[in-house]
Amino acid sequence: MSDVLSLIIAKYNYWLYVILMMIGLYGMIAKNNLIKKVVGMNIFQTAIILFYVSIGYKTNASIPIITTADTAHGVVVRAADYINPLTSCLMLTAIVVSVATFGYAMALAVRIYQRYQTLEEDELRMRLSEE
Amino acid sequence: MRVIAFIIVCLTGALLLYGTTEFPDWGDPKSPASLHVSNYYIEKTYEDTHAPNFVTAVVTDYRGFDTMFETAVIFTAGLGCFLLLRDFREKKEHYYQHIPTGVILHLKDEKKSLPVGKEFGYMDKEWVPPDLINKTVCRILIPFIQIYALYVVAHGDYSPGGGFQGGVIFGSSLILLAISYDLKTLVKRIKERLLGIFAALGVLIYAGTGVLCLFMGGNFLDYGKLAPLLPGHSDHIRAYGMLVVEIGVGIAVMAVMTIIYINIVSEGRHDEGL
Amino acid sequence: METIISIKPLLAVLVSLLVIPVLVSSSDKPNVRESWTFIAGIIKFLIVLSMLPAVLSQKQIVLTLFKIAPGADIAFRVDALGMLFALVASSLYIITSMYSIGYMRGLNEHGQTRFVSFFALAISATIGAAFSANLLTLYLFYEVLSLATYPLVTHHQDENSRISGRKYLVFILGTSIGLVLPAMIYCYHATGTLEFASGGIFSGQLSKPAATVLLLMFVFGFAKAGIMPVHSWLPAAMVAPTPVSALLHAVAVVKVGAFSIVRVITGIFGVDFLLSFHLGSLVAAIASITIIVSSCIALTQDEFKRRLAYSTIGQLSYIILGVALLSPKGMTGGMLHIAMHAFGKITLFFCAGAIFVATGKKYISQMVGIGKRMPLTMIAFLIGSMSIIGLPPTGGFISKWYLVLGTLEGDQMIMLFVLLSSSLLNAAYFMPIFYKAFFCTKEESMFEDKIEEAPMMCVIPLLITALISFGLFFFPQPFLDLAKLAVKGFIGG
Amino acid sequence: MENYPALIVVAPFITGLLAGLFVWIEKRLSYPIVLTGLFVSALSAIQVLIRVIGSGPIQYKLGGWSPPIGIEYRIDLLNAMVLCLVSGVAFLNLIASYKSALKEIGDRASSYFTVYNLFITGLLGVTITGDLFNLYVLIEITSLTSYAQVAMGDRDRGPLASLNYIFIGVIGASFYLLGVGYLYMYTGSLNMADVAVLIKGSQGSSTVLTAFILCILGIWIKMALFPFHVWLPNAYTYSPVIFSRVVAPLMTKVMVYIMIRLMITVFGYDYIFNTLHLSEAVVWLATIAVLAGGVMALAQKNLKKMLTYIIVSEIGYMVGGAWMGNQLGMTGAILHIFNDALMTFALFLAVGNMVYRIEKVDITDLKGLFGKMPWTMGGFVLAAFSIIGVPPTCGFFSKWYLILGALEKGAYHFAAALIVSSLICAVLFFKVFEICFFESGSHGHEHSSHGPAVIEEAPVSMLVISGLVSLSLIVAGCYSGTIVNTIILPFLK
Amino acid sequence: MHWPIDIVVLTFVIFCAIAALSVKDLLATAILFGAYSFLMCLLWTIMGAVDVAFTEASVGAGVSTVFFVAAIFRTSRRTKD
Repeated sequence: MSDVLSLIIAKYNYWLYVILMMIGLYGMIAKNNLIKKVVGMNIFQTAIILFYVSIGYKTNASIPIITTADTAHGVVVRAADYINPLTSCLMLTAIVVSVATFGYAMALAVRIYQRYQTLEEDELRMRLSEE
Repeated sequence: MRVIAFIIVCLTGALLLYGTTEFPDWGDPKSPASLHVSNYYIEKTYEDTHAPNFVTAVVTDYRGFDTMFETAVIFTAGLGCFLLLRDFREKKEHYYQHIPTGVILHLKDEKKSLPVGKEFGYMDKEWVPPDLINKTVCRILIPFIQIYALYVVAHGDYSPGGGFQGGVIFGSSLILLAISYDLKTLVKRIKERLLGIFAALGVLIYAGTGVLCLFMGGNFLDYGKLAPLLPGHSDHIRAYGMLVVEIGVGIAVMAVMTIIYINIVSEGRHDEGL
Repeated sequence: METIISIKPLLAVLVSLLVIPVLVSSSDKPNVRESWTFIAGIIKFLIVLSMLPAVLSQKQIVLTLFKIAPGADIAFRVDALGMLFALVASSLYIITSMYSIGYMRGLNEHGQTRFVSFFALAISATIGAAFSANLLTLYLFYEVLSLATYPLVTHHQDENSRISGRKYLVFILGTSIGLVLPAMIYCYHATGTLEFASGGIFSGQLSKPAATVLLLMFVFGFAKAGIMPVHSWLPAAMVAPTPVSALLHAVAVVKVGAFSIVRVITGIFGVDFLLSFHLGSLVAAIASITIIVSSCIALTQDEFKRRLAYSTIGQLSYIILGVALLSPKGMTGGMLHIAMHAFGKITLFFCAGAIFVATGKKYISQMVGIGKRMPLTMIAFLIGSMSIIGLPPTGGFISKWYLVLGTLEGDQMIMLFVLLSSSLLNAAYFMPIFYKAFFCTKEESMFEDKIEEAPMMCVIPLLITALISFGLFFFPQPFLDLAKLAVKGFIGG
Repeated sequence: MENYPALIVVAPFITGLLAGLFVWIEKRLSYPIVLTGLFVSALSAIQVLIRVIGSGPIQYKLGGWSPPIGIEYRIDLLNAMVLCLVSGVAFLNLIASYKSALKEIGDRASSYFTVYNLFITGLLGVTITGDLFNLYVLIEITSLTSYAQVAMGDRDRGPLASLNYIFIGVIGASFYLLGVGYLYMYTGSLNMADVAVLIKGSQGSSTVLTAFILCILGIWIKMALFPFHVWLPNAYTYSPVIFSRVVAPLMTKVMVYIMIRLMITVFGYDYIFNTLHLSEAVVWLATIAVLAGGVMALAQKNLKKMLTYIIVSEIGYMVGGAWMGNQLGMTGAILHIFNDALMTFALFLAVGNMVYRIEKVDITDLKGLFGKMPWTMGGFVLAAFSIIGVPPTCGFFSKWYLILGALEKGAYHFAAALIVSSLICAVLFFKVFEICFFESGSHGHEHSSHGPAVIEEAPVSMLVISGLVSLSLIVAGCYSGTIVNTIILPFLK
Repeated sequence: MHWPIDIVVLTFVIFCAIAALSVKDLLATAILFGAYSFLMCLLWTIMGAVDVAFTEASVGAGVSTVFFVAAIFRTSRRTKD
């Protein structure tokens, strides 16, 4: 029993990220409203970020900033004390990318609405086939 | 569609879960991810760059090249919104409020316009009476937000934050101005042209720093080579390089966020918004 | 065998290619344009001719242009067989150019610049095919020729030519991409080379079924040779203006097809290889079926050019048949037939064109008594058809003689029978035309009793070719020597 | 100068931004600035290629940090070739499409050039980088700029196509990012060469397997391999000419390059072909892609859309070749990256010229185009022949290697699919040619039979580039042996 | 050991994600999406990735939501699913 529990504790973060990602992907593919799809896309992307952040986490480690900066010259910095800065760095980039995509997608949605007066995919398809 | 989506999602999920079976435990400090490169960053960053915040150091120095393009991505988004939505045609109808009396004038002739000032105020179609509390609070708040934004940019290498976050916050303050007053106020204060120049300039500061390093005989973005140009101790030269770069990012992000907001909210006409 | 590295083959190919820009730029000055065509044609012929002595003294002229892959370069090699074909094509090009001036101007056709340009391109490709050193280069020029002739075939740009053009492409491109290309790549895959070698390139890599399939892919793939059932583009392509039919469908296009098959049989498979698997008789059988069937169909055709087209299909199979006999005499005859048939058949096409220009008649049934009106043309027609039938004193007799000898040499009585009966059929479809043209009563005659030939530019060429056909009976040496040399190379080597 | 590698990417980047700056100051300057940047980039790429051919792979450390700590460029022969291709095509296209961009995009053109240059920066960066995550960022730059450019085309359909492109593009890129995450989880490194060393010998690991599947799947989505192709036709059809001209030749090809890079440099031949045995399945998938692309192209009424389906088909060629698991197939795939980029470029240049003149390019709108735009059509015909695979255009030679590779592996279905797809392309293009050749335009029928049609060509700058690129197809074809011997084979060894 | 709090936040995150996708009013989606982002940011702070969390707080919960609302303002709140 305790094995199972420790397995869950050891892995649940990864599982939940998978669930989150599945939610996002499902929203992206199955939702009818374009803005909903964009939301799904964003959830999908944040799930990936969550995954990366989870990779970088270390138990009993601190945030990746040297607090004793002024006296750090003599202090040996031990790797196990700080969480992995690399994944954070990567994810900063990923967030920026996702917000850029998000903003642009919203602009596109506005443009599409201007032209077709709807954001529902089935209605759009109908309008297109009429033309 | 839903069935297909469900199948796809389940397949993907199964694949991802299968991949996690061999993962080391969550938070295991001995996992390969936390051993190979990351340890170098933790142990050597301060020595190399004198920036206490590892993340900022990695973002703007070790992997500064990524970040330059990250800024370019956001710049592209702004430019894309501008190209997509910007509509230079004047709107046909104008609404004005006669401030002393509160009478609303509706001008249908596009050529006529009224002098906006003490007497007449510009108005949106979906007009909401200005909320005094909102306006006042925001007016007081905005400068502080901006100061904070500058702090975040400047202290990027000492504390969480950096150019990107600071830029976003600065941009938010401008957006707040647009929301609490109206869009015209913002557009009048900060011209579109200025925003456009800022957006490009910010990224150019970043890239220009890199090119400067080239001219100083180093590799691209090798801040260490900038020592002759910058004051201060040569140990800190990389941190200075980071700061310059962060400022560039901040400027660009600030401008881009504002551009995106203005264009989306006014459908590119820059006349009325939320 | 001695080899000479020379740029001449390339020049021969390039001459008419390079002249195309000149032709296009002088499109509003027809006379200048035509004279350029002539100059190019004559230079080309002279270049080809200048290589003849070397080839006759058993030397080979080689030139490698681009190295693509080991064993498959883009390269030229002038040997006896290629020389024979190039000589025929380049000499007839000059004559056809002359003829086409008369024809096109006589009918006031549109798009003459386009016409002469693509004509030049086509002849370039033909010479290139003749001088190819390997299958890849041959395939290259084969395809270029197919594409360059499409605008010529569809020159009239009407509904009729659209349909024919489509048929032409489907058969020519479809077979070359669908059959030759895979077969060629398979050869390369199996042997690592595509170079034409006198003993073939296979040495035990192929089992008999594989070899059979491969051979059939080549034989049907080179659909320009008009082996049945891939022949039906040829009658359809007769919608083209007659000079096109004359040069391309009597000389260049169809001969390139036949030439390619000959090349594949001799250079890729090799005589000994085919003999050891008894595959020659298979090809010969296919060819003889084509000969008989097409001759029978030709009997039923009333449109003059279509009858000639079916005749061409039959005669092409002579070439294939001759080579497939795999005996020295038979192969000589087959190769010789490339030349002899070319001169004979082009005369006939010229006659058909001349009649069309002068009278507008296309059908044989309308030509009763035409001999009185166009005696020169019809006499030339007689010579041409005698050459095709194989009667002395014309060149066709010599090639057929060798073919017959070849069947006897190989002891293949059935083939002998095929040859003889088809000669009879040839006579049966040609002689009535001539007979009715001259020997008819006044009432039957459809023409007034007045000599009125086609324009000079039409008549002179057909007389020249008729004379050459006639003369080849007495002086077949250049072609005969080349053919014998070629055979010696393939069998002796 | 040791900094050529950096310059390749940085020059277009900085000039793009400068142009973005100058839009607000002096609009007219932005075009020359952008052009200069691409020119410098192209020159540096050529320099790098020469250096790599001369003295082996080049490593460039960005920021002076040596890998795996920092990001590095690692340029070997394959990179260098693709870099030259990308920068060259981008530069030429900018010249060729200037007028068309002014016409289509209008006053926004000057800011558009910024996006254009960023797009090219992305493509170049993707090609040159040796870091897995940097690759992701640059893919995103490429994607975001292409979303922006797609939306600027057709005012009605563009935004919709762009949004759909975003959804699928994000899925693709995110899959790739996840794959990189899994790899990072297993190895702790992001540098390609480093990762390759660290995962050696980890055949059974589920993490590596998942990472592999995710990366490849992501790239496949991005390159529009058959079942994932849905976004491509609309996105390319409704985008402005200047963009479709550069994205069609480059985007998918660069993605194929990434796939090959991941296969060879990161995961390794051994892992893919000997441990996973995926070759068979993927080659089947590629076969289906080749055929499906062709069949879907047959159903299209719009010329631009038809060509986009041909691109889908061509992707199948390269994927099939790369996954053949032998040297010939890989050679074919890499050669096809080069050739396909050139020929698609030539095709879209010609189509762009047509769009410039006649605006709508439904197939029925093309009537009489041979008369109206002869030079454009000439370029179009050459490019089409290359796609069909007619020698000596370059399309033939890559197909040659691909088929040889398929034969060597025994993947006869793939070889057959290539042949069939050639035939389908022939049908497609001749359908177009027929309409252009036979039916006269709106001016009525009178001038079609006599006198030249009124020539309404595209501007000279567009024509010259289009013509040059089309001719370069033949040159590239003739020198494909050189490309293979100096670049591809040394790379594969 | 702060996995209990971690798991609670994660549950909320998933709840918000599902809710954001299934609410029939886009404005509500916008707000739920903001909440989702903010919870996510909380989660990352727990894991120690402060820079990422900071960014997400300013971007995801801040600017993104504003963009979202602005877009809805210019389009419509209506959605079928």
